[in-house]
Amino acid sequence: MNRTSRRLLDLAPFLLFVTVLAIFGVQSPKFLESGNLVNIVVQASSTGIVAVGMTFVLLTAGVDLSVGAIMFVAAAVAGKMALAGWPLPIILPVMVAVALMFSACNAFFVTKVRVAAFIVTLATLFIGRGLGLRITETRAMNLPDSFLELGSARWLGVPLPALLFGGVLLVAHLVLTRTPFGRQVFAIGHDVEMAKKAGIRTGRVLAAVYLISGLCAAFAAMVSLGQLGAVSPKFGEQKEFAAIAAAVLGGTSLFGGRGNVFPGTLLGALLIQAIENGLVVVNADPYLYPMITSVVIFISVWLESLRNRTR
Amino acid sequence: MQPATNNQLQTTNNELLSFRGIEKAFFGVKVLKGVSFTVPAGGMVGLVGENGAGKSTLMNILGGDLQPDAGTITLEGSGYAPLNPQDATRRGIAFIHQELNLFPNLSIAENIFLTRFPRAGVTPFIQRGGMNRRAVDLLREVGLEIPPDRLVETLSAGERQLVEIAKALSIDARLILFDEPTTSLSERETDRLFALISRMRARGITMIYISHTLADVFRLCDDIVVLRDGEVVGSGATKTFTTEKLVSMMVGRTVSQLFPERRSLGKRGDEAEAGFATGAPLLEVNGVSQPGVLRDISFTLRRGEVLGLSGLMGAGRSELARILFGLDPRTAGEVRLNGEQLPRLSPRELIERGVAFLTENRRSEGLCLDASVGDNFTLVTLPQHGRTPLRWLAGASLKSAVERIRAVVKLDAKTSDSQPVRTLSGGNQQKVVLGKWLLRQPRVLMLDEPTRGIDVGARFEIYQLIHQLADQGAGVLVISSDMEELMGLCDRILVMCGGTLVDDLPRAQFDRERILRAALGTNQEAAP
Amino acid sequence: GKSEAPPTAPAAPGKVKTVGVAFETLQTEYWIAGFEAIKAELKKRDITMLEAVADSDASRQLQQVKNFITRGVDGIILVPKDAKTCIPMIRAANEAKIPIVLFNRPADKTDAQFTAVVADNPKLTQETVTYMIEQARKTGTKHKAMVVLGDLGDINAIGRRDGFEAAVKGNESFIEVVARVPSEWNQEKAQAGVANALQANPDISFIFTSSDFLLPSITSALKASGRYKKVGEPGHVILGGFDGDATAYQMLVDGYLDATGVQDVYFEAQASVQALVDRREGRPVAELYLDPGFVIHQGNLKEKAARMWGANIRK
Amino acid sequence: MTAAATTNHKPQTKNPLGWFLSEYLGLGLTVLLFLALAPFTPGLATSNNLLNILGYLLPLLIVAIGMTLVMISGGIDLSVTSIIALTSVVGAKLMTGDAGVPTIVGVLTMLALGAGLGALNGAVITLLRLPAFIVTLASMMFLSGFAIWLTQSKSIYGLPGSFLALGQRLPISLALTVVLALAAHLMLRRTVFGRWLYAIGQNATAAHISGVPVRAISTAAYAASGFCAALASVLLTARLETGSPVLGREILLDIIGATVVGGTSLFGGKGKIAWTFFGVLFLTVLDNALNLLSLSQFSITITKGAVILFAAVLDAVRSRFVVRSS
Ligand SMILES: Nc1ncnc2c1ncn2[C@@H]1O[C@H](COP(=O)(O)OP(=O)(O)OP(=O)(O)O)[C@@H](O)[C@H]1O
Ligand SMILES: Nc1ncnc2c1ncn2[C@@H]1O[C@H](COP(=O)(O)OP(=O)(O)OP(=O)(O)O)[C@@H](O)[C@H]1O
Ligand SMILES: [Mg+2]
Ligand SMILES: [Mg+2]
Repeated sequence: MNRTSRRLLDLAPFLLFVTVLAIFGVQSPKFLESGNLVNIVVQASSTGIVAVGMTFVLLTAGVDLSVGAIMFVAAAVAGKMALAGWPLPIILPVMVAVALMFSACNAFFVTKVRVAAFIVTLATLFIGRGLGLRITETRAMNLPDSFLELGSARWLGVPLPALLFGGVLLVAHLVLTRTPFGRQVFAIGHDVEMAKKAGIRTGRVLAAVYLISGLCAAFAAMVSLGQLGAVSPKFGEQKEFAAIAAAVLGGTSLFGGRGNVFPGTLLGALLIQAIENGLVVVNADPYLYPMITSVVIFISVWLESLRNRTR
Repeated sequence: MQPATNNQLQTTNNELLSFRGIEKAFFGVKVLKGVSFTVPAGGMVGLVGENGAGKSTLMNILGGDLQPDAGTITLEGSGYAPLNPQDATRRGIAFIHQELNLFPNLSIAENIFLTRFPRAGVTPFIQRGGMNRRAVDLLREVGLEIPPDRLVETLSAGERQLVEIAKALSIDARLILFDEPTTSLSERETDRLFALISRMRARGITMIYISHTLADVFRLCDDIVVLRDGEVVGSGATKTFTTEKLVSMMVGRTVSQLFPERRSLGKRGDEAEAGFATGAPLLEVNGVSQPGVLRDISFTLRRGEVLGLSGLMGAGRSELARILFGLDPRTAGEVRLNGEQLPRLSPRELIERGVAFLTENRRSEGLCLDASVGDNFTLVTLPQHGRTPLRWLAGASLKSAVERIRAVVKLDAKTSDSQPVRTLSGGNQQKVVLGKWLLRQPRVLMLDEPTRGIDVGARFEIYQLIHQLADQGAGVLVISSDMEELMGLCDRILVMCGGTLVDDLPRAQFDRERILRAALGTNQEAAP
Repeated sequence: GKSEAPPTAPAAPGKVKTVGVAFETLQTEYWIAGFEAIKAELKKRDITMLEAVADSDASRQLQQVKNFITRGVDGIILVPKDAKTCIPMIRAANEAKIPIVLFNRPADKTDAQFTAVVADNPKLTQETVTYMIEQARKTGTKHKAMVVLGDLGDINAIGRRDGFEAAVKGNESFIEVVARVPSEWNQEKAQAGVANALQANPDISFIFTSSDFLLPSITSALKASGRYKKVGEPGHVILGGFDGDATAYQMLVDGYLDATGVQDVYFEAQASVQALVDRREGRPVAELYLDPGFVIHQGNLKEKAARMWGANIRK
Repeated sequence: MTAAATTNHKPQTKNPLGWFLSEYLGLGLTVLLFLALAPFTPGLATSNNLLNILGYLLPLLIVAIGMTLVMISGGIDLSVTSIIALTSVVGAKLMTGDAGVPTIVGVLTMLALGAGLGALNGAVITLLRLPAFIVTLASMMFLSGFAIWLTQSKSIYGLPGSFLALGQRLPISLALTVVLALAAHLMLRRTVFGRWLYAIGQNATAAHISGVPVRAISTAAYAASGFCAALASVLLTARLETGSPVLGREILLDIIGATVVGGTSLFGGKGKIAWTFFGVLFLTVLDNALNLLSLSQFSITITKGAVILFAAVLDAVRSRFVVRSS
């Protein structure tokens, strides 16, 4: 393999992303307008933020199926409070608290009782969904405009959701690559028993990882609320799936110990959103959406694996 | 320093550590049965015993990985009952595990400082530069000139062992536990390690040293403790032991020699009887190359030959064997088996043609750790027990194969066939991998560090087995870092250096000095 | 199959004491409203109600219907997942001689016996969209239109899509459909899709959503692009929906929504229970009760609001 | 011979806690759940209800068996529900309308299609060395979209009676399931293929070096999973008398959940058909009982979560007990 193709492969995920943009751009010049590109980022924010938290969990060879349910409960509580007239500065911290309570429960059962993460979070998924339905009384809630304003607010011209996404991404990237905790997450993902032998306090690290995932779910719920201005009984449904997909698409291994949030998870989340966006912009046949999306996903992982293999 | 409370075993009165009646059982099987001995401050104690005698278990208790069922440990006069490895580190105990405890997905420096990362000031961030600089110093001390930000997964087994040692050095330890630290080190690295050990002794660091290389134990240790079947069967100053005495204490019988007699190839008179043309080429390697790893390797392995492959760490011996077995790619060269050119190298096809390869990484490449002893033994030969068309397994023949092979490799009698291999002692795990390949009755056997962690008693039998295979017409390629082993076992030794073959010596010309010189390469003055 | 009827199933006509109500999902307000209406209707008549929700899983729903039969209910009200998978359920009820009513969704032609109380999705949608088109015609300009589709695997969503297409057909000269956004019945997807379509076609001035529960997604996208205007204001986007939920009612009252197709849940609930009682008591029962439904719009809001379920649930 | 195998590593089950400590805890919990709820739950313990549970359970179990094989090999198959949907509509299209092929041809086509799609998944995963999760996720999206596009959202009715019998005559579906489960069980326990599958899941590198045809065997596991999905599709399609492009769409998490709750590891190398059976049985009985109790939906959901958690905690306690009591 010569140098140039080597370098091309190195850039593969990025190039694919650009290719997708270019193809849609040719189909409809509106696709490449800055407004639309910003749209893509904003729309990817909610899933992207959950996916960042999920990446932490996946890196430890765990999984968190409860993120969507946590989002739902947090949003349901927020909705109730908003309708009762509470101000945002109180509601937002409460959402975080609710999410952390749930993820603390996940953390407890995973680290102390040592139940498999899949089962624990599956159970909290059910519990959370049920609780959310109970809180909302299975009704849709339309929230006051303060949420929508938050969702479309801009700071220095950058929409708040994108800003939050960027912030979460930056912090997560620094934590994973630059702090002791981050490196220990990778060690645990390779082998918990070994990590214990090496003197890592595995319980604490694991617990922290689930709390981070819950925290991200709370942020994602805020972003979604800001976008929708409403809570329906389907709020956050299947989010866990979208988040795992974005993380894995970004090269994070389900078996732990391998992956990154930047650029991996970011590109994973953006790619899926860019396709969905582009399909709407070019007014594609609705029946083709899943097929086109899946083919692009497939090409993306394939390129990624080619790149890794020639390493 | 605490006043000595007790000096039952040792004559010195400044003991650092003492074990009293330590007991440990796994699944109802007693592994340690009341172990008591004392380690003097600043001393070096050799701990020897057969595979499965309980050496690692005892060290795991000391290192906080396991808790004893009964008994106490005293460290510097006060009670010491570590609940986890952190407790041990806090008390200044460093532990170099037999099974290397490194994370391949992290860099060398990160592995070294995993629980004590240097921070950049008050920030939560790792101070990368400082960490890497310290790592370079530590690596230099163990003799490893590798950038500290390289991922551990790119290191060979020997290099990893040195990283593990550097890691132990990084904590200012008062007591260092070495559990078979030299199994993947070649002569030069071993010498470096020993030099390091004596420097540390000079600084007053106490050490416990576990090894199956008795010569090293004699050379390094002041005192020796012999464990057999979980009990201390002998202890005392090193000078009170001889090799014979030590071995017979360990294995409970006398073993007169370390290597079996080898009738050299040329001298054999019963070729016709053996049913094969002695010396006919079996495996011919011609011009095998892979950039950066191997350059133009050519040699021939003949029937009935035991061929040794010597060289320093990183010389490319393991790479060569891996390429021959189809595990790594090659850019050039051809390989012939029995005169027939092999178009494609793949483990499956090679195994079908009677080739076997024992890799140097038993845990990651040799064993299914959570599978049972029986399943691991029979993994390679499984198809032979599967009756067509459904490949229905014959339980009885499987069982008898396992019975047979566990006797052949002398597997620890305490272990059962349904036990997961993860719970076996290191040496016994190695016996399982070896047995797995021996069951196949291969015609070409490639062994990378075959006796890693195997005790002297069993070693002898394994050498005998290798000779027996060769006598039946097989060709054996042995890679070993233990030059004694190569010289005792082989008919011919090839020496590698920097990815090329640099020397080829028949048995008659075996010479330590010459091999070592060849392995170091011609630009000898550059070497330290 | 087995011919033995469950022991508790009475062979002769009698009174209705217990009714099993099996819903496919309770995740939109429309279904909750229907559910509550049935509950109220049964309570009024002193009938015990057993409930089951299938979470969109047809196989689970079959199991739930069989559960009801096991429990010996006197009648079953079923919201089937789709027109076909419910047929074995109807058969099972027939075999046990328990009357069954399909609520809001019809079954395909079959030899099995049931009563259906349904609104005509395509027809009501077509009427709603036709009203919207009339409004568009009044403006005298050409309109670019967007339709928000439901789940392509959901029969109701397809019915509404077909109704929309049928209404647009023939009016292509001034209604051009430039965006068909699949929402998979997901608010977030709908919001993103609508925002994207508005980005690509800022001149869209006609939006129909296959269900009112997606209205918040549309309004938030409209608000973000500053196009959320009342009827009559310049730049108003003609907006229509289907179901008649509380959000739609509020938007009608506030003057943002042009029209929505309302299914008359009270009628449907009452007719369903009545059908069960009649059949049990030996009176003749029709095979099909059509909920006429109605289009509620700015012109008839006052007169029709009382029968709009969405106007009544926020109390 | 040495004194081999004189000690038994497995925990003795003679002590009074033996039952609690055995791997049959899952089955025990199900029975316990059933007995505990029976007095309060009208109709739970009737033969009709049991038959009803069975009818619902069989297709789930069939898919879960395929999933177990894939998970033992260290993979995962998210595409099963889409394979169910696609084979359902393809089979229904073939057997109805003008084409109207005989039932046997239709069923065999469905099974072949399922196995083929599974094999394709497996081939892509092993040959291109891609993560199973993302490959099967992509094929889930693609196949489901394809099935819906193929039918333009319309389900297909009017299947021949001989086909419907497959799903509606309980003895037939029961026999099919039992045969499949036994075959899978024996295959795992008693054949070279089964041993290889475990070995691949435990350590694919070691297996490859030991001459196990890793690619072929993993691919076969995915093919088996596709086949099982297709067989489940036959039962479901016949049971519901409909070829539906969204058939089974909601059951993916139930399938994986039941398999994992049963004790099969997501990381490979560990799992048994019997465990999967317990897992499916547990979740199905729980679901059925909660339904019969006629609780409100949120109570059902919450209770379901709580019971799963409780069972998992018991299991965790059990495995620690096993270690300690030895
Ligand atoms: N976790 C465990 N579970 C069950 N048995 C164990 C476990 N760990 C060790 N054993 C058993 O304890 C015995 C002693 O093992 P240990 O590792 O201490 O031996 P060793 O003296 O270090 O041998 P070697 O020289 O081969 O390393 C062996 O029989 C081994 O099978
Ligand atoms: N995956 C890899 N990526 C980069 N370098 C590697 C990789 N694997 C091995 N190496 C390097 O290749 C060189 C040759 O390694 P090899 O294992 O063949 O040496 P060896 O002669 O067998 O030595 P040893 O006795 O340590 O096993 C080493 O320097 C090693 O660091
Ligand atoms: Mg040991
Ligand atoms: Mg080597």
